[in-house]
Amino acid sequence: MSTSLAFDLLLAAALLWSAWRTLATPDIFRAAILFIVFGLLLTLAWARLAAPDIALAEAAIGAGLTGALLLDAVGALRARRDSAL
Amino acid sequence: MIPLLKRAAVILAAASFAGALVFAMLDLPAPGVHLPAAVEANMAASGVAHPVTAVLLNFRGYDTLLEVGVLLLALLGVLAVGARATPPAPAPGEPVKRMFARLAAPLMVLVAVYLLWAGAIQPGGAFQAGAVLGAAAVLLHLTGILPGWGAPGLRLRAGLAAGFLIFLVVAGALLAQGAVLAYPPAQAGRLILLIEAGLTVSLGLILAGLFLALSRDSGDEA
Amino acid sequence: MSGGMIFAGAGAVLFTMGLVGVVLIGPLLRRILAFNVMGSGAFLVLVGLAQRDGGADPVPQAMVLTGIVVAVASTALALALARRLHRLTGRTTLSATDDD
Amino acid sequence: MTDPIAWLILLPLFWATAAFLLGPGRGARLAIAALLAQCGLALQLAADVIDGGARTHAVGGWGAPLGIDLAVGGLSALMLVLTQAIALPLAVYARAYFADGAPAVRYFWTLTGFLLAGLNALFLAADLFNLYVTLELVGLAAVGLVAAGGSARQVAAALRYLFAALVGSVMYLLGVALIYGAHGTVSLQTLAPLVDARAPAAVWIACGLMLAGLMLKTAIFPFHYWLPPAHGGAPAPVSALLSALVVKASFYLILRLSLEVFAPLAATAATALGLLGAAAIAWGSWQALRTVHIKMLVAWSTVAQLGYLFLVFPLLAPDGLALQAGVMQAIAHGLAKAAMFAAVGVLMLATGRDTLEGLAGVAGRMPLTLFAFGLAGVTLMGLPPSGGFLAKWLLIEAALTHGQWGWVAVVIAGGLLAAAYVFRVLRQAFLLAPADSPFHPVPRSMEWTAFVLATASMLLGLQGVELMSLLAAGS
Repeated sequence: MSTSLAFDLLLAAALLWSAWRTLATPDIFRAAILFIVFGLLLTLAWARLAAPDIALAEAAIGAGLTGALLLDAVGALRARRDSAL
Repeated sequence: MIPLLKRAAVILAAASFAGALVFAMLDLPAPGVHLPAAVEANMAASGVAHPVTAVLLNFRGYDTLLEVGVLLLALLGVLAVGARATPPAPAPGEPVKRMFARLAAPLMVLVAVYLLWAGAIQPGGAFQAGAVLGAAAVLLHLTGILPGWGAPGLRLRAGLAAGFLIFLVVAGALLAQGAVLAYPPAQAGRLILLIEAGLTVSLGLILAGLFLALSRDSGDEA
Repeated sequence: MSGGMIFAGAGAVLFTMGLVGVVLIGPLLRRILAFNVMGSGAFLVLVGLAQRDGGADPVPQAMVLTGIVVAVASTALALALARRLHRLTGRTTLSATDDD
Repeated sequence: MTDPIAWLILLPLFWATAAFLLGPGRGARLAIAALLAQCGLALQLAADVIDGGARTHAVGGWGAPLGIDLAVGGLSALMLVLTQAIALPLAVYARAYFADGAPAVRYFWTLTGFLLAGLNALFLAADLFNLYVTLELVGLAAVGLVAAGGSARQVAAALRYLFAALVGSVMYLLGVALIYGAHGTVSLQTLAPLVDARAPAAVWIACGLMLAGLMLKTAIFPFHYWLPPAHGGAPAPVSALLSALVVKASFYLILRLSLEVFAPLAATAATALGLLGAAAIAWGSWQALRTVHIKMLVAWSTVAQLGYLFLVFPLLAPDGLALQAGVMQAIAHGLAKAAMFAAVGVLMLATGRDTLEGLAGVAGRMPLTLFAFGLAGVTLMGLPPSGGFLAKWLLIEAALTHGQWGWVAVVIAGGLLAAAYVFRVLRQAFLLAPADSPFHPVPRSMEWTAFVLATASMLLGLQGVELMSLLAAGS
């Protein structure tokens, strides 16, 4: 097995692991962070698939903007819940 | 007992579905149609030198036109759901962060322009450039320089719609010469650059708007 | 076994994971995450499977670019609705009782 | 130069954008004027198809499989005519309905423009990935329209709808990904000769995924859970658009894909789809008989009526009877359900109440609207000479031709159940109103549009031959 194939396998495993943790973590803030990690790993995967355009878009939109939207929503929901207590 | 059983059943079903999918994919023969060759053969007439941009804005430009519509639509939905007419005043951020944002934002605009220009010959283009512009606006918002959005005024609405409208007008105008979005090969490059420039501005505004219109109620207890 | 095939396989598993998540998970923010995982899986299959013999294929790559933009648009709308629901009712899930 | 195929997509996109630029709540007159033009374009296209048969428009001039083709045939021309013909009266209706400037109107016109552009683009598409984009356009516009009311109930309904639409789209997209992997193209025209019964497993899975995703979007039993709150909770013009047109779009896709491309594979699922249709008729009717809210009754009736569309699949045959029945049902139900939601919207505005109980006395006060509701009900029941009658008649004929007696019983039972829930409304309307019940006047234009739509669904049966010749023209 060549090193590049081994790297691909490792990256795929990391993708699956981060997605699993994203969905299984009880804390929603951590889940959002893990999702951003998942997005960054996905960026690497796109680069490995010779798709630099998608890698750029994934980093900026998939991980970046979606991550910011999620974190902002988590923050808003928490702030409202805390002030309601 | 039941939840455990249910969980086992779900895991079993999911595993067998994923397994079947993977095996089915491994089993596939080579496809009969080979589009990369067709893309390669028509690159010269596409008006750009980067294959992905050629597919995105020329060969399958119609998909992209509708997709920009989807993005605008999502912003409309976000605006329609929000109730507040006037946004809250921005929270003042820390001075160091504000300084950083003031320095970073113009740089990001430069990066966006570079990405837009580069898209014709190498990876990059309107979407990536627009995303960087949007990110710059989000950064300015998070550091308290740019306020959140209420209902957008006329100028902002024009900016949001401009990219889509330019795209639409080009599509309609070319219809007169035969088909929707059928660029004459001599002008294809210029028309694509025009569309991409409009899209960059509008996509930047829309992506920023998705964040700024959403985050306006963060932490409020109205 | 090629790099494309590896990522297509990972995509198939991600899609399944996300689908199970969307169906079984209650809290809305998590369901939105699960939907995004599901979509990313479909994107990986689209490009990975098409490039299973190596060699970049710009057609599915352009399609995925379109798909990523559609996904972020959907996510933003879903978040807007979820936040609105929370502000109106204090709920973070859809209950069975708001049907009728 | 003025190819109606292209303008049917570009024109609504133009006026949707213009309505957005004009500002919140604006754009009603523009929309109505543009819809008039769209009706003309759709009719012209139908005439073209009758004269010249099916044809395509190569977007970008490349042609499939490199570029994207738009295609029109008899089936799509009919759906386009139906869409514009329902949207125009509903626009007139909506203009009066939203005259008070309710919050739901702020983005109504621009969202509706995008919705109609998406529907037209979907009916004209001939490319699996392009169809995915049009599905998203339709889905997000519809969700936005449901959510725009802004109440907790509407937001919850919109979220439920959004998740169903998104999951449906992604399942469909994975199907497209597998098809592209297997055949290297997503153009329907290029794919058709490549798919046969010895297809590799991945193509079968792709078919299953696309079918499941589209069924989720069509809200066929057991995927109907999201429909009643969304259609029952939205403002009346929105409910009418969604029930009359949007759920038909994904049904149209299932029908077209199973006829044109995946015919060798589609037969395996046909009986199961028919059984789901029968279950939908039973369950939807039962819920319509039980609910106390008038709009929920109409929404559950949509769940039931969608069932008839799926009875078509086990009966599809070269004789074309079942296809005619399905298309007739889609058209008749579209017109009747638009009329019904419009009428119910009028009644609810007038009485200020949303329950069946609140309808007491409307027979004397709003005879025209009640008459419209009754006419639409006659179509749903399937009495002559309505379009619903013709649809059910064709369905029974198809079932008899193939010796499948079971479906005949389902069709007849469904008609009786529809009669039962329609009469629940009519009986209540003829009761005497309590003396102190409030009553608000409603613009006449709203009453008349409901009446026009209902009359159209009624008289449709008399035009059956012409419609069916158009259907046959392109296929």
